[in-house]
Amino acid sequence: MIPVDLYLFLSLALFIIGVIGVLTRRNVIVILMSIELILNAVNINLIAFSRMWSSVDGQVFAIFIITDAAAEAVVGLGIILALFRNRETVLADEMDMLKW
Amino acid sequence: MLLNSILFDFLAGLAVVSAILMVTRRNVVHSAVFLIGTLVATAGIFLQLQAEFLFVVQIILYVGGIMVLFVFVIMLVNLDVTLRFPQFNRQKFVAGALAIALGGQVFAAYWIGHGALHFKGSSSPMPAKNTEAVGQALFQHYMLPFEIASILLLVAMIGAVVMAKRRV
Amino acid sequence: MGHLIPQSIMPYVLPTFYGIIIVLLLPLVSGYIVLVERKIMADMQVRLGPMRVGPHGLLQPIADALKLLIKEDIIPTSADQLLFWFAPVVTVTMAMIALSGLPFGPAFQVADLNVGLLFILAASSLGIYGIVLGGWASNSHYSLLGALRSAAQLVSYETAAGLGLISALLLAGSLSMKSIVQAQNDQGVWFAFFVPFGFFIYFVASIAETNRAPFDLPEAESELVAGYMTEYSGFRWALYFLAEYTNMIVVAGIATTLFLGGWLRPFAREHSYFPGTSIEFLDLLPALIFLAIAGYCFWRTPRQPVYVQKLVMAAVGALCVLLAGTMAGSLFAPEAVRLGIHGAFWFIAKVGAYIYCFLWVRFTFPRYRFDQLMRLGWRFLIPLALVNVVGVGVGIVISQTWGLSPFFSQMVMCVPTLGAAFWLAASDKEGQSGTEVRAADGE
Amino acid sequence: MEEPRKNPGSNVSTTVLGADEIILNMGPQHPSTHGVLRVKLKLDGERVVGSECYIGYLHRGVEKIAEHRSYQQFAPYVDRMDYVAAVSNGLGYCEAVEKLLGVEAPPRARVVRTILTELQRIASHLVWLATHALDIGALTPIFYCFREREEILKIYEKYCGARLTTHAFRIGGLQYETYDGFENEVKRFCQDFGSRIDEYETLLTENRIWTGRTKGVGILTREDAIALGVTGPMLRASGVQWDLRKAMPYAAYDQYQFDIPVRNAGDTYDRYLVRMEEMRQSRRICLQAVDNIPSGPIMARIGKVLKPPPGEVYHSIEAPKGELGYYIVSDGTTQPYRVRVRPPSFINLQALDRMVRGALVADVVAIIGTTDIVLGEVDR
Repeated sequence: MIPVDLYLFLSLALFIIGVIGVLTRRNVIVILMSIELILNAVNINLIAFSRMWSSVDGQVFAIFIITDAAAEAVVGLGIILALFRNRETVLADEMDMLKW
Repeated sequence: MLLNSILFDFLAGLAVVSAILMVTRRNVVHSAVFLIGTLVATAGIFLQLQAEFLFVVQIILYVGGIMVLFVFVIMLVNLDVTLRFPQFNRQKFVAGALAIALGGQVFAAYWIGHGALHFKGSSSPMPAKNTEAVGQALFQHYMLPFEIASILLLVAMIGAVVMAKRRV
Repeated sequence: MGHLIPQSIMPYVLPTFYGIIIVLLLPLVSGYIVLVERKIMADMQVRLGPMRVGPHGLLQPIADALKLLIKEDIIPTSADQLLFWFAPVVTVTMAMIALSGLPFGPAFQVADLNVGLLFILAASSLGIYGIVLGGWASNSHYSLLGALRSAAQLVSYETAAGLGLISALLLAGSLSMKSIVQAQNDQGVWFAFFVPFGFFIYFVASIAETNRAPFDLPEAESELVAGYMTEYSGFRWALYFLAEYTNMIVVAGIATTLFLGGWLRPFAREHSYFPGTSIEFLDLLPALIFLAIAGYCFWRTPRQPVYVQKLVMAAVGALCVLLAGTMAGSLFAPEAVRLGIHGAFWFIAKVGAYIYCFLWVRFTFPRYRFDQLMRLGWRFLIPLALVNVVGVGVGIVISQTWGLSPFFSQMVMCVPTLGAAFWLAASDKEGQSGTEVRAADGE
Repeated sequence: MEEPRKNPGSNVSTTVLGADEIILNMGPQHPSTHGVLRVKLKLDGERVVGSECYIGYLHRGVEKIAEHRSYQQFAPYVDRMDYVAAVSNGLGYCEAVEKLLGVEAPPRARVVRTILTELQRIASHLVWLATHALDIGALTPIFYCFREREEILKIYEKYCGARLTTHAFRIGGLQYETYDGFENEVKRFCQDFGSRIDEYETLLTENRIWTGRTKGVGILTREDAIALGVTGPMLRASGVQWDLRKAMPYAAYDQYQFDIPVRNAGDTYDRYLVRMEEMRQSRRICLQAVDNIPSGPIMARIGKVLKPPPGEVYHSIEAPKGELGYYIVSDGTTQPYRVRVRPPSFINLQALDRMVRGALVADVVAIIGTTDIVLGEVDR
């Protein structure tokens, strides 16, 4: 059986890559996608622990996280569309006015 | 289980490589494609962890739903133009270094406390009927969070409609 | 054979074998579905259809495939090379993966997962990417519009299709394709009769999901030239085509399994034996059908104009005789073999009937406009599907609480659903007049 | 690597295109622009916010050619303008020259002309219905329509040897006497055709998708239609009762009973209904005319060489697509000094922009279809 550690390392790697994406990219859509990556990394952890304890509780939490990710993506993309209509940009550092 | 191990290495490698490519590609559509790659690889890992229902949920909801939405929005906003601008912001070196430092910190913590944390490999098998077990847990033990999640989705839905509408 | 293959690989041998059969046969089958489609279209349009290549155009699909193979492969210079190459492959692969979950009979199934139906839906939901990315990668406005339409349409109608399927799942109580068929065997009635609205909703939504007329907006040829396929040619185009027809088989297979009794024979629980034997009357039907086709082929053979065509026609006739022999011979074989062969026949026959309905609809109706399509999906099908799911659930509870027959309670619950359907249709009309006002505003 | 900083106060970046707008070039090679029409559409999503027509891809200089041909020599050229209604074009030209010469075709010729022209109207409307339905996605009507059109073309072929560019009429009357059984064939066609129209209507008229696609689409108000000079079925669908066959009768139309269908909404559906009814009326005219074709000569007494007196004439007829007018100036020689054609398609196409604004891409093809243009006539 594959030790749980490996899953944790995989999850850590994806998490860090996601954080790098959030911190360095200018495009809001890529930033949102990086956040999805981070949430996904968390899911791997949860499922791995769920397997470790042979209990479905972790999977239930993962479902909640996917729900959350869906809500976040929908609202985030709605904001991006609204911003794009008004400012005609998707670059995060140009959206620094808090108004338009 | 050699086969299992090879499968894990393949899927994990696919996930990490796609994730790196996703963050580094200039073209946003390529980024989205590589994120889809990561998500599918993760779904494979879920399957390997005997979470069949989560595997299907990941594919249908995440890949088939959320990511389609992403791709849709990427195509709606005219991206050829923004491609000409630099894709990384000015703090990219500092931010990258900090993020890697964070990763190193977590890894170091794990390395130092290796003995203290005991991750046993799974011993007992998962419940045979995964879908039914998840359903039971969702609708009995986690009933309230489930309903709250549904309200969250409703709120998000209304929010998105309001956001995307041209004239409110 | 058992000692040649290591024990650990044994469980993978048969599925791999089936998988290879599917991959090899699928292009041929799709080609012949196209031929049948053209023939049916010709019949409905008072003409003959393909008649030149082989007798009655029987070799036309092979000629078409050859022509597509040797065509020049064009990639537009401004296209995104990688995704342009990748997109058709995704679509075909996902369609084939979805096919692997279908039970073509009690014996022929690549994989019987306990989340079987969800697996098929997951795989077919990934097929969108081939269309969307292909349309985007072509770097053409027609393709992009087709891709956007396709993304919106598939996501919307997946919801309706899923809700339609749930009504049958509630009755079956399982996601495994085999258990669903088994449940219909136990009930003795196909679920299409239990939940007619679920079947109707899935039928409409599945036409939309496979991009067939009247919902073929992503490739609407009179508006978007060919939609997402505009820039594709040669074999890449053929891959898209293959995927479209594979998807048709997949949705037809899902509908067959969930609503039409899968591989079960009509009247599967009625047994009327020949006196003194264990052979049933109805089990002779497949053999008789093949014999009839063979008879037609032999009757037409002397009338073919060319010697080669006579040969081909006779060969087809002989093939049908062979199939009829197999069908009849399997009656004397062990139970498992008989069920396997006859199950596959009935499954394929039902899939064919379902696809025929697709074609019929296609040649009869004009195409929807995009806003009308969305309105139909969101304002009619999805609310109706929700009402239907609730109705079916209540019906199940009623039959369990008061011990009524499940069929009767479902029929009772159909009444409110029917009312909802009429109400929704009426309110849809109001919406239509609303667009007229809007169109007038736009003037 | 320094990014171009923009003025934070500016609302619109000059380098970024309009947020939702794209330019879509429809044609000149597109399945449903009926030839080589090119429409440049400005789209907001799928909604049309502006359109521009580019024509001339099929320009052959027909009017200029006329200045170097004798009057008779030019007659075949007019068939190449509206090639799905060649007979009507020929009728208009022949009558215009006859008017210039001051002669009149004999009664028998005029009745035969009327029959052939009305058959041509049916054929032209059948082509319109077939392509229009195909544009909207109905795959089947095209084959039914072409089945009937084939019957008409067979009559033409028997009469004058050509099916499409017929050159059926001559200045002063007819070249050919009707063939044996002409009356019977026309009558049989007309009798069958009544039920055939009903067949098309069963496929389309009450169909929910068809009404959804055509009702309220491409509305052209009465005022707009008059202001833009739109004629033919499009004008009549906008509520104007104007038909040259009634208003200024030519050929033998004053002898027959027929109605002018008029509808008021001015949308695609009404234009569809008007054209369907026009086919029925054409059938009615044919049935009346074919029963009593007067006997007598088929050619007026004109010389072999035509030298009309100096002067000018404008003569117009009700072609299937609208008012088809010929303005001919003669300088007394054997060749016209100037021929100007008023093609209905060209004028009707002006209304396209008015109709497509605010519509969806799918409506654009429906509207192009309902305008019933033939590019040969638009570009000449």
